[in-house]
Amino acid sequence: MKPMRALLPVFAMLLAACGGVQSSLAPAADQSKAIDHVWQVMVWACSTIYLFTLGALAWAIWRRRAIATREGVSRDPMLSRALFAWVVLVVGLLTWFVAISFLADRRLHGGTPDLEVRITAKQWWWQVEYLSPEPARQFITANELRLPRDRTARIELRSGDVIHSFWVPSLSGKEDLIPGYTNAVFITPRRDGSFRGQCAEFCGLQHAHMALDVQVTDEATFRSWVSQQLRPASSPVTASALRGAELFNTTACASCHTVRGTPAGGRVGPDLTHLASRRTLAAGALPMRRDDLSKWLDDPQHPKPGNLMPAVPLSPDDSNAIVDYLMGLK
Amino acid sequence: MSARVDLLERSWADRPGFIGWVTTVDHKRVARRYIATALVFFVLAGVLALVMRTQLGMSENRLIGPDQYNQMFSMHGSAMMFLFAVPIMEAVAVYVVPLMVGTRNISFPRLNAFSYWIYLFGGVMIFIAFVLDIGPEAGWTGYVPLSSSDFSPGKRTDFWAQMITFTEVAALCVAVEIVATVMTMRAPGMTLSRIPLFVWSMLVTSFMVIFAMPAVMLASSFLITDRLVGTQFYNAAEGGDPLLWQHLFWFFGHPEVYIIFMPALGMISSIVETFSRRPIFAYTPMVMALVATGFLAFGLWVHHMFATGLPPMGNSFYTAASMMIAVPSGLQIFCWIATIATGRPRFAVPMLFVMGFFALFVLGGLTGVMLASVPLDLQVHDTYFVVAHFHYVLIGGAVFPLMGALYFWFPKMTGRMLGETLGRWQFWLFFIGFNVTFFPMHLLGLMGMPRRVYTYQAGLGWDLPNLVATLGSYLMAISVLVLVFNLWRSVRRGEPAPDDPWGAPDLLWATTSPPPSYNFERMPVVTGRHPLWVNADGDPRIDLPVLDGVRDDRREVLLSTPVDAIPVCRWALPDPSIWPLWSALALTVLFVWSIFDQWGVVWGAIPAAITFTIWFWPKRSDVSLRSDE
Amino acid sequence: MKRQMQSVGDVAGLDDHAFGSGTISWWGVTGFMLIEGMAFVLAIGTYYYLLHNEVQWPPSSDPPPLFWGTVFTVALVATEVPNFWIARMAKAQRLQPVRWGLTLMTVLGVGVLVLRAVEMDAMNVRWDRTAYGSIVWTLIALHTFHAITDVFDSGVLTVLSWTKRMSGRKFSDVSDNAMYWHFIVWSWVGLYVVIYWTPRWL
Amino acid sequence: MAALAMSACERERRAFHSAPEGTHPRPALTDFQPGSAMTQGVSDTGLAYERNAYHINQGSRWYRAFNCNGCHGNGGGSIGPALMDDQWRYGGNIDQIHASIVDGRPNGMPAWRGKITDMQAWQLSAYVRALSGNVSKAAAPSRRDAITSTPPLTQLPRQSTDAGDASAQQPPPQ
Repeated sequence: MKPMRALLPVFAMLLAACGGVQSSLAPAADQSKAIDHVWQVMVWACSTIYLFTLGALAWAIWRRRAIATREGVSRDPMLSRALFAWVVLVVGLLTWFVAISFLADRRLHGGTPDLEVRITAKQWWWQVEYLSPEPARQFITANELRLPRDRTARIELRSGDVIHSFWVPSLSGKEDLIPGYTNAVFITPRRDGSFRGQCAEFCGLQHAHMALDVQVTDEATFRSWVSQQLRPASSPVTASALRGAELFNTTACASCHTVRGTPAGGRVGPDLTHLASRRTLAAGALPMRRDDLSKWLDDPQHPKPGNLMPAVPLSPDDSNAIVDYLMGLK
Repeated sequence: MSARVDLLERSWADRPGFIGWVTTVDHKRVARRYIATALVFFVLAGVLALVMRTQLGMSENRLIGPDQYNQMFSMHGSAMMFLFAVPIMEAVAVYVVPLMVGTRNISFPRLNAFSYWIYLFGGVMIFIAFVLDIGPEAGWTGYVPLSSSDFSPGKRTDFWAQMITFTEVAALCVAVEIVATVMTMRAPGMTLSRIPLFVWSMLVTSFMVIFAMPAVMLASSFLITDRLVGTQFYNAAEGGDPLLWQHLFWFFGHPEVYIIFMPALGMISSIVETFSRRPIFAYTPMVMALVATGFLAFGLWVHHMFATGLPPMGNSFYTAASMMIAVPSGLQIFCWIATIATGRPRFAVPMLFVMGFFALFVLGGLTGVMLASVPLDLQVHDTYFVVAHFHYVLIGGAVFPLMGALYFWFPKMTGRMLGETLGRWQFWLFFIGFNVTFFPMHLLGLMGMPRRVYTYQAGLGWDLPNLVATLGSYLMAISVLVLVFNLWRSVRRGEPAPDDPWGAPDLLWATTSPPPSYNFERMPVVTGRHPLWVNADGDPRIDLPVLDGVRDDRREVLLSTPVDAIPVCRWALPDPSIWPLWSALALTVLFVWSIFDQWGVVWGAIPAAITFTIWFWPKRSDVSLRSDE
Repeated sequence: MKRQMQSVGDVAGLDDHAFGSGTISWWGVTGFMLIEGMAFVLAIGTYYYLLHNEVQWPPSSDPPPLFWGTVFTVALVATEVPNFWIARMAKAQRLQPVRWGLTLMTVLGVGVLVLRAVEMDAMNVRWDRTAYGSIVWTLIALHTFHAITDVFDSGVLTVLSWTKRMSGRKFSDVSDNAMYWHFIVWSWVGLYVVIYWTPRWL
Repeated sequence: MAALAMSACERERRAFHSAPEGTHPRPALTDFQPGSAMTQGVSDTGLAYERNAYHINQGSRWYRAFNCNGCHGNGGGSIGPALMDDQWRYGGNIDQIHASIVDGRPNGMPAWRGKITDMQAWQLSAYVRALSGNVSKAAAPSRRDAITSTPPLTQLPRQSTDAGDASAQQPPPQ
């Protein structure tokens, strides 16, 4: 039983791999399923090749030969034929691998999208724009992506500064966002649930905290979310929230952030119109909770050192007022 | 007899003491310090890796901040690739190739000394910059625009780009030397089909260096001028293109990893041949495999850029090319195993490391085949799966054979045997530590952990594999300490080594351990592929055929034609000189000055021109270069 | 057991210098020509890579002025005549022709570099305005750097030929230097076509 | 050598936390002034920001984020005065520039106090110093990854920064 207990952590790791919210082994869309199929074929074929090679090595080591053959005997007909067979086998396997990758790759780029989303990656957060034929139904949000199940979404990828990489392992492969280029990724989700994506190309100080909260819902929930996002910011009700709104619009906050329906129109930072309806804060660095938001306002450099949001000097009750106002922006 | 030896001793001797140390052009002394310096950089970069692994041991760890972590992983990658891997492989070749081809020194002795100095100054410069908080911060790949002046201000990336200039000048010099040595200085009779496999692997490696390094030379020069005088190469808004950097960098980058891996193939062939006590099976296919790998390495660099949105059809071509390069490697693995199967293998420490190579490199090679497939690469590119892959093929594929070669050639280099039991301890610690560190990273990559993150959040299932990897990295550190202790103890009190402790076939083992400064008293002649095992008609070798007539009163070698190794002429090699060191210093001043001011290139060129001229200027004290009176 | 050595031949008769691919210095010069040639090929590759990024080439300026570029190219190709001659003289190891040849080559080299300075002055783009300007200036600067090093090398050889005793090895060095000058000339002809004629033809 | 090394560390340090909101410097704009409260020369904070490459580069980011180029152009000036020449109505050293940004100036320069944080104001001042070539060449970023708007900052000539209304002596640009 003893070795089994030693292997327990290994099994724990293996199990965790399949169920993770950001795992490419738990595909939830056509694209990631196609890739997962290639992965299964590759992992089993390569494992057999690996065991076969090590087996040959073990046999070679174990097999004792009496006399060593010296110069002039390096040509051994039987071995030469085995060598030729081995090369043919390897070439055959590789051709098979190339074929299945080519087919899977074609499926990744196929599909007719009926939802357009433009994601612009910036240094260390995601600006998400839902596009639509009539401009009135377009809106901007940040760090979250809602997709309807069973509909193909085309995600247009642009970069505002350096090279980032859009990657939601459970839904599809990654695609870089490169300044001067417009790339695209097709996603056709097949299973509801919330998934996590993360920037996969080193992009500077806070590359580690640049996550994206992705939620796949059914059609109705998605449409109600869109209509809620289209509405301008809900006006504050409590006195403290009112004071918070007034403070927000007069101090440094409005210089960087936009809240639709209020005078705040800064375009440097993320759009906060429906901040409270999101599930994470600061591109996945903190959960969207009141005390996390107030800690974030007091010193944004503590959880995400190096990010571009400065610590705006506020008295405690001013800070509370602004937090009340922001928590009201559902 | 002894009169000739005294004469040779005098004409090939270095000056005594420190002056002798800095002016020597003996390929053995320069190679030994080259290897020692590369090992020091290996240990330093390894310490950086330990700190990184400790930071990643737990989620949301605050051991070091993002800025330090970025500098550390950039420094770890750059030091390992540019300051350890390529230089140490070339240094081993600088030591071994002249002895294996049966000549007295490397082709350009002073250029060889210059190459070491410029490499040393480059390495020291970047580590000083790192200590002064000016270390590289955009990874060892330095992708633009993150590494352009807009997103990495200050002089950090400039020092990194200039460090590349230093190391590529050093690597190119050694590559040209090795090509010249193998092409013109082979012992008479060593035709193309009698060249040892290690020499073949170094020849192909040198040609790869010659054709690959200019790509990174251009890419880093474009980056330096972008950051200093505002050229627009990588500025997408002014006609430039960020992908230009990736194309140029990876056109160099992939051949670079084969430049690191191919010498290891040669080392394995030597070790397997010696310890199986039989010639390598299928010599010609093995040479063809080396040459094929050399060519194919230049045709598959786009597999590093599958996720950048290049046209799918092009990507599929590179999938096929990337998978094709697995065929020569597969062939070589087969031939080694066939050699072991049909020989009488003896498992001394070098052979243990080759067994370690088989276990790890085959796994790394197969994950490489997986990465070559475009759809799969889109899932695992820039994740810890790739980190696991390239450590398996770089540490498993190059460092393991290198350590085996260290145990194999250490007696010849120092005249002392390395401790056998310590060697076994070091092997098993390294093998187990390596697997415990890097195998869980395959899982981390599949579970979505991206590369180059200074921390990660709890609850994603990454905590346990990261902790296991961190513990494994400490095990590897202990094993490196055991190696350092073994080296230190053996140099001082190791058991003295006979001329040929392993019974190997190469000319290298026909000299004493360590060889005299002139290597061979009289120029050897080669009649077969295994000079020390059998003579031309197959019965065991008793005596060594040699040639007279090469002058002993000055540094002279025998040149032969490139293909059939027919003697062409005697050739005098230059004497020891201080000027390679001064030239390297002048060039260092030029390079560092040009980091801060572009006019440094112009004004710095004057002292450099002077020192180079004096280096080539024939001086009265030069005995060798005076022609036959 | 100490290996006995059994002499099978004597090479004292061979002389101590040679010409062509049997010598170390030839392989050295060839090695560095391969490196610089590869750098030129990749730089030209970059030129065409940047070209396909633009709608109109050259962007925001007209093609480089032909006059001085052509004058420079013609002059450079003209220097090939004395260059071939001195290579033959060096092989024949004739001291006086080699001395005067080297002096002539150095003077011509300096003259060509002066023409290059004028050509650079006449160039109609700056290196820091667009990527086109950057790559054009890089191609010219790369070639100029190699030309300067070779003219400097010819100068050193000239001084050596007049002051020191010219051994066989020195003649071999002169012929290698001449080979390198061939590389300088014909690599520029390629670059000339790329820089001056691509904008006019594409 | 140690001093060189120290200045190198100084130039490269990534400082994210700003100094606490001290009282703002009241730099002297001309040598004729009431009372003696005006500070002369450059404060330590100013020197720290002016020598740090990270701060200068952040300044170039805020310069466009807060639409300074709306009035000052890319440094050549349009509605607002040019920042790359040697004409400084309210002084060209970093403290004077910082005071101009935070307190505003007549004829249209808004007071940014409270609208941007003090650290951002210092970073903007450091960038303006870089536009007039008055920062060390090693610290100035050469070009931005955008349409070229100024010559490379590493190649700009160093302008003199003595204060005083020199614009009165010259006819307004046509």
